[in-house]
Amino acid sequence: MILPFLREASKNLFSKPSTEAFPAAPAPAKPNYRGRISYDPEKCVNCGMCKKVCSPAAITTEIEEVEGGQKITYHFDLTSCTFCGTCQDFCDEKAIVLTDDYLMVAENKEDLIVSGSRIKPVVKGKLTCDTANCIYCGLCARNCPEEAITVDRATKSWTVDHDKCIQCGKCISKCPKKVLSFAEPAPEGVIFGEGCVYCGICAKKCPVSAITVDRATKSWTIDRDTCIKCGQCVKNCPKKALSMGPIEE
Amino acid sequence: MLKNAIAKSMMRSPWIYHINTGSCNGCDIELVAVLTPRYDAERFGFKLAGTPRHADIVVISGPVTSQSKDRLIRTLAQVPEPKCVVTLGSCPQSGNVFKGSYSVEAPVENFVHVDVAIAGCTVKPEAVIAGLYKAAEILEKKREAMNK
Amino acid sequence: MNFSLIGALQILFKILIFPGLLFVVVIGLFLAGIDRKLVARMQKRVGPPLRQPWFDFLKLLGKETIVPHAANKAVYLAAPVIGFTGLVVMALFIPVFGYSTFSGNGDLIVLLYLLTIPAVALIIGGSASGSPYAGIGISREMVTMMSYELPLIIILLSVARKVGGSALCFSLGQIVNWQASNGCLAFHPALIPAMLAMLLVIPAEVGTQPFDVAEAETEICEGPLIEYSGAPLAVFKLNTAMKMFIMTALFTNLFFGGVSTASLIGAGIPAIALDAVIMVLICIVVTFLSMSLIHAITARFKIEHLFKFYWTVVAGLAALSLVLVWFGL
Amino acid sequence: MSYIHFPVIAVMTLFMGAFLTVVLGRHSKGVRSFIALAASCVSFALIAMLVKPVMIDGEIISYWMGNWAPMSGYAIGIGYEVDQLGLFFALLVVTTILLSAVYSIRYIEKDSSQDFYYVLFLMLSGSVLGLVMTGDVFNMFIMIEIMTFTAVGLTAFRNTSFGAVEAGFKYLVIGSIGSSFTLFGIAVLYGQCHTLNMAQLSAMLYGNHSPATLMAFALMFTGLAVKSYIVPFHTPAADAYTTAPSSISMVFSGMVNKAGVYGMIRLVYIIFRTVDMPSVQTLIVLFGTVTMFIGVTMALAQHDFKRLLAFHSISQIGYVITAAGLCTSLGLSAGLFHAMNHTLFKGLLFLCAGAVLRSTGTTNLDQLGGLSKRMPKTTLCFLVGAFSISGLPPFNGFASKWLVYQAAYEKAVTTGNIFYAFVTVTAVVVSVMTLASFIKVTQAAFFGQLPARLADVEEAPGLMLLPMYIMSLLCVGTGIFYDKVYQYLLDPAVRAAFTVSNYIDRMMGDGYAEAAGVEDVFASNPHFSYWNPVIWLALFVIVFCAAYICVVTSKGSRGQILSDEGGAEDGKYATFFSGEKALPSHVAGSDLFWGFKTDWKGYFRVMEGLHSGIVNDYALYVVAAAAFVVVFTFAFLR
Repeated sequence: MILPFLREASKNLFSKPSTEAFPAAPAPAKPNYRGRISYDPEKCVNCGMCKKVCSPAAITTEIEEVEGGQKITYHFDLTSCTFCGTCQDFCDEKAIVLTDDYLMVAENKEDLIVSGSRIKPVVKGKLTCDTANCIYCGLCARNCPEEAITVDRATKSWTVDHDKCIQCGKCISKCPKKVLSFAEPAPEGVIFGEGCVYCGICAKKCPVSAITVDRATKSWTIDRDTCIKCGQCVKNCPKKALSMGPIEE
Repeated sequence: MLKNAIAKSMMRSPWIYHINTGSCNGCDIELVAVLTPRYDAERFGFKLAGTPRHADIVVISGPVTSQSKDRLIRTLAQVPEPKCVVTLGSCPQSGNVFKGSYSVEAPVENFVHVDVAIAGCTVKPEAVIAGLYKAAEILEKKREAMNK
Repeated sequence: MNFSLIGALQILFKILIFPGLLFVVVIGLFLAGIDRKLVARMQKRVGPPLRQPWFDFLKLLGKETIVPHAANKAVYLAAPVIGFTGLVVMALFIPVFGYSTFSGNGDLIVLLYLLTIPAVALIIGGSASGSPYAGIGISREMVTMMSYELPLIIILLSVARKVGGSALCFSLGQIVNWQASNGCLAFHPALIPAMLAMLLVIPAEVGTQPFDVAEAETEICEGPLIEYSGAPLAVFKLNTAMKMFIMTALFTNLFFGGVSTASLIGAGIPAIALDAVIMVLICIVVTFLSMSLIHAITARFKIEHLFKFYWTVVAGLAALSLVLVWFGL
Repeated sequence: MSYIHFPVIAVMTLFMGAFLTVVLGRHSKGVRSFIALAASCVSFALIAMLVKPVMIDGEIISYWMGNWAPMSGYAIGIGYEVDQLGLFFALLVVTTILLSAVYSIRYIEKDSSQDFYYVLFLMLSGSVLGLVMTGDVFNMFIMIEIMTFTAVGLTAFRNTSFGAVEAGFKYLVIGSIGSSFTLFGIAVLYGQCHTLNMAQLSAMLYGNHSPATLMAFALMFTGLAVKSYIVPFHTPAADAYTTAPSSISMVFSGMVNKAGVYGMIRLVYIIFRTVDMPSVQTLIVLFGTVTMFIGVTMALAQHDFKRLLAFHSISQIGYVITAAGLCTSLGLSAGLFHAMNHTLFKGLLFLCAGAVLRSTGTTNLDQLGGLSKRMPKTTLCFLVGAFSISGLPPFNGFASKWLVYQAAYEKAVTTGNIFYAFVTVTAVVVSVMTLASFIKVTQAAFFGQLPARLADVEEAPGLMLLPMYIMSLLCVGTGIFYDKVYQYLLDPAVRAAFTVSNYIDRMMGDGYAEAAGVEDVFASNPHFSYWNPVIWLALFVIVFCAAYICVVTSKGSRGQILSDEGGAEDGKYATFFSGEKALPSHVAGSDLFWGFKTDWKGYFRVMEGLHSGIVNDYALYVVAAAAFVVVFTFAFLR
């Protein structure tokens, strides 16, 4: 046929148009759509991984000293975001979620910045290093989201910028010789209390997998060195058997 | 009365001129998708114009490379008032992943006034429709301001 | 001519309201809206509302008019108005079946030449804008014009021969009257090729896809219209819409001229009104067949293919009709 | 003083002017211009005074040189006979002369040897004027000879350019061949009839053709066709019109080739009265149709302003010949009307080309552009001329072309000959192509962008603009009041062509025609009822004013009109170049109509081969066409 679309056109003329009714009717996004970022500051442990993995540097933080701790604000600039979802993937705490809200339209650029802040109480001491056992591998420095640690292998020096340090504990968890610690005050940690049913939720929720639960032998162990004292296990314990407090070595 | 009719029509027939300032083509095809049967922006009178002289809404996509900056400014100057500028996606607003490149002049707001920003990488056609609709409303307001 | 007040008012009414300016503008924009809606529907879209051409027109009126540095201001601004005027005047020459403004008017050759006025206005205006894109555009517009003029004149001559026999008959009024008594020309087999050719000439004359090479917005940025903005552009867009009506009305008169209701209900204002309605209905059908349908199912021609198409296929159809009519079929 | 002396005085004034220029005007520019202007004014006034007695009162002036009246039925002396047809052409001639003389004053002021220019110019004028008013075939030949040789001189007037000399040479060769054919034809005729008087020849030859007179007809027909530059004799015209000064190009297209057309009409309508034969009609219409088609297609391919106009001259003469060859009163009116309009609009266009040449120094369309900003008055005149020749209503070209179509199609339907239907179609298509090539000039020379080289070009001086304005007004005026033109100029001329007996009787004495058995053909009145340009124009003006006020000038609800007076190169008022900085980029003449040229590539290649520029080839075409005419005459004329 010379005019291949003649039939198509005449058929369409008498059939319903395939146009979607949007904006009259809502048009939900497809599953796994990565849209507007939602940030839950309550879940955030301020580890800063999101900031580190963000390729267009869309995530910025703002730290403000307030009474009783630090006010840490995270800004997610949607006008800069590529919606790759890496921050979501890297957020152990699931504080960052890319929702299916795609209607990111604004007259003001400020309307397209998602922010959230929490006040983080100062609970830890300053970061110290047991230089006697340190091998100056530099893993701590490499993992520090704020680049507060400087390690020089040649001169065997280990320094920390306490102003930059956000006390996330990444360095401690990464240290192979376990020589890093928040020196003072007395270390705080998860206390195993009464009523445990060994369900294992705490182990699953633990972002650093410090908790091991064996139901068969009814054993609950925690690797204090790994634990970042984030409190996820305490929050999620169905029996309220866990609590935070000072621990004895 | 004619003035009101004209102001009303401003919103009902916005013609779009699209400038690609070094975009990866993602936002561009989404803008074209808006005109396909599935989204059919012509319902609201949107139409792609071939020249800036016919345009009401200028849609900018891409991170504004150094080469395209002058051309963007020149083209925008040639659009008759009242006009609206809409940015498509993250690139024009910030440079997105190209931010910091020697050849990217990223935030387009540094040299042109942006009326509506549509975020997304890439934008979804629905978002484009919503954004353009908003721009059309701004057009009507601008025209009403001209009436006074 | 009687210069009494009533007579003058009547003439003014004819020029400004029916079948002159207002009628043509309203029906033209209405047909343009129908065309856009139909194309959208054939492409499985919802399409713009029927009032969309009105919105476009009013919006363009409200925009700034920029006269570029390279343009010749006087010609640039006058060109669209000249085209518009030519079309309005032409509308007065096309009868609504039996009813026409200037009785007995409507010489086919005059119409053929009046039809070139809007196109020439577009060309001169584009040329005066000083843009090189417009230069390419006017070149294409002119080639398009050369393309369709050949079939158009053959069509007109075939009709004239059929109606006039061995006497010269270029009067549109006479053609309509002949059809009223002998049946519509569309049902005379010899003229069916001419009718098909005419259906193909209309879109080129109006400049709709796929024959809009002159204004190809994706290649040469709207061609002659490139520098136009605001009110002059609005007038050009209006011209296109009016041309739609004028061409379809010409078609209706040439091939369906005999369906006037004057013989059924007696001449008078009701008959004229009814005729106008019937005419508009036929115009809608013709718009659908010649513009919307072809627009929806084809892609834009290249200019050299367009020329070849018109001078071979369309002119061939028309010439076939002329030969058939000539030898008495 | 009786007006019967006027024709001779008008001719002699011009020849005397030429003589006086040599004697008195060698050293003074003022005297030269004054003589030329005075001579052309006097001849214009004399001819204009003949309008009342000849055109309106219907008188035919006959004048015997030295009072050598016919003796015993044989005309021996040289007779002048001014009938309405002759006067119609004489009016065209004197108008052209007068306007050209005015234009020349400033136009050639920078040229050397202006005295020769005026001598040749006045002799050319006098010869053409004599040609259209003479009643003697041999006198006609003499005038043709003077015309040819002065035209050759004027063609090569600007002999500093190689092209001018070459064009002059071609003109000389082809013109001489044409003159020889004419002379040969006249010789044969004289041998057969023993007279050279047109009226007497007409009476003797009426319905009384022998092989010798047919031979004479064929030769004279060819000779006069060469003078009217129809295809295939058009080749020297293209070169001559291009290289001659524009004031002379105007004279060439305005009256020199009209002289050829006049000769052909006189030949077929009066002297031989062969035009009643369908075969002669076919021959002439065939020549005319081919001429208009080849002329216009060649014009489309040109990129020199004047050369393009030259080919249009050829094409428009095709219209005239076609219409005149139809042998209907409508057809002849159309032909004469178009001849007149052609004189007006083509003269106007040549004058515009001259103004452009004078201001910019070139007529190459690829080097011009944007002149409308610097030369607005010339542009206005050019647009009037361009719209006239393209036949846009309400200019005069439309009225005459409309008559041509009507005449051709009337012929088609009344004779049932489909050939004439295709002639009509060709005529319309040629008209559109004419429009196309003038759009090309408009875009290439007057609109578009102004090259930096032409940034300070000046408008033509007032004395050059004056004739252009007059011609523009005439173009519009004759287009709108064409019924008046018909009534006072065309109708008498057409009647004169059809009533042969009047012509004979006035010259040879009453009753001569009847005795020779000459019958007049009934010439019906052409009817044009549908097209009333006055109403149309009134409408146009009303609606235009209303729309213009609404759209362009009214303030208020509409957006403002902003235009750039300062002339900034960049920014809001710059031309849109897809965002680039506006560059001087002009779509010139040879860039246009690409699709058309591609489709016609083969045709243009053939045409290019045929227009080889070698004068031997051109002479061959003339001889071949003459052979064709002779064979055609003997095969089909009966």
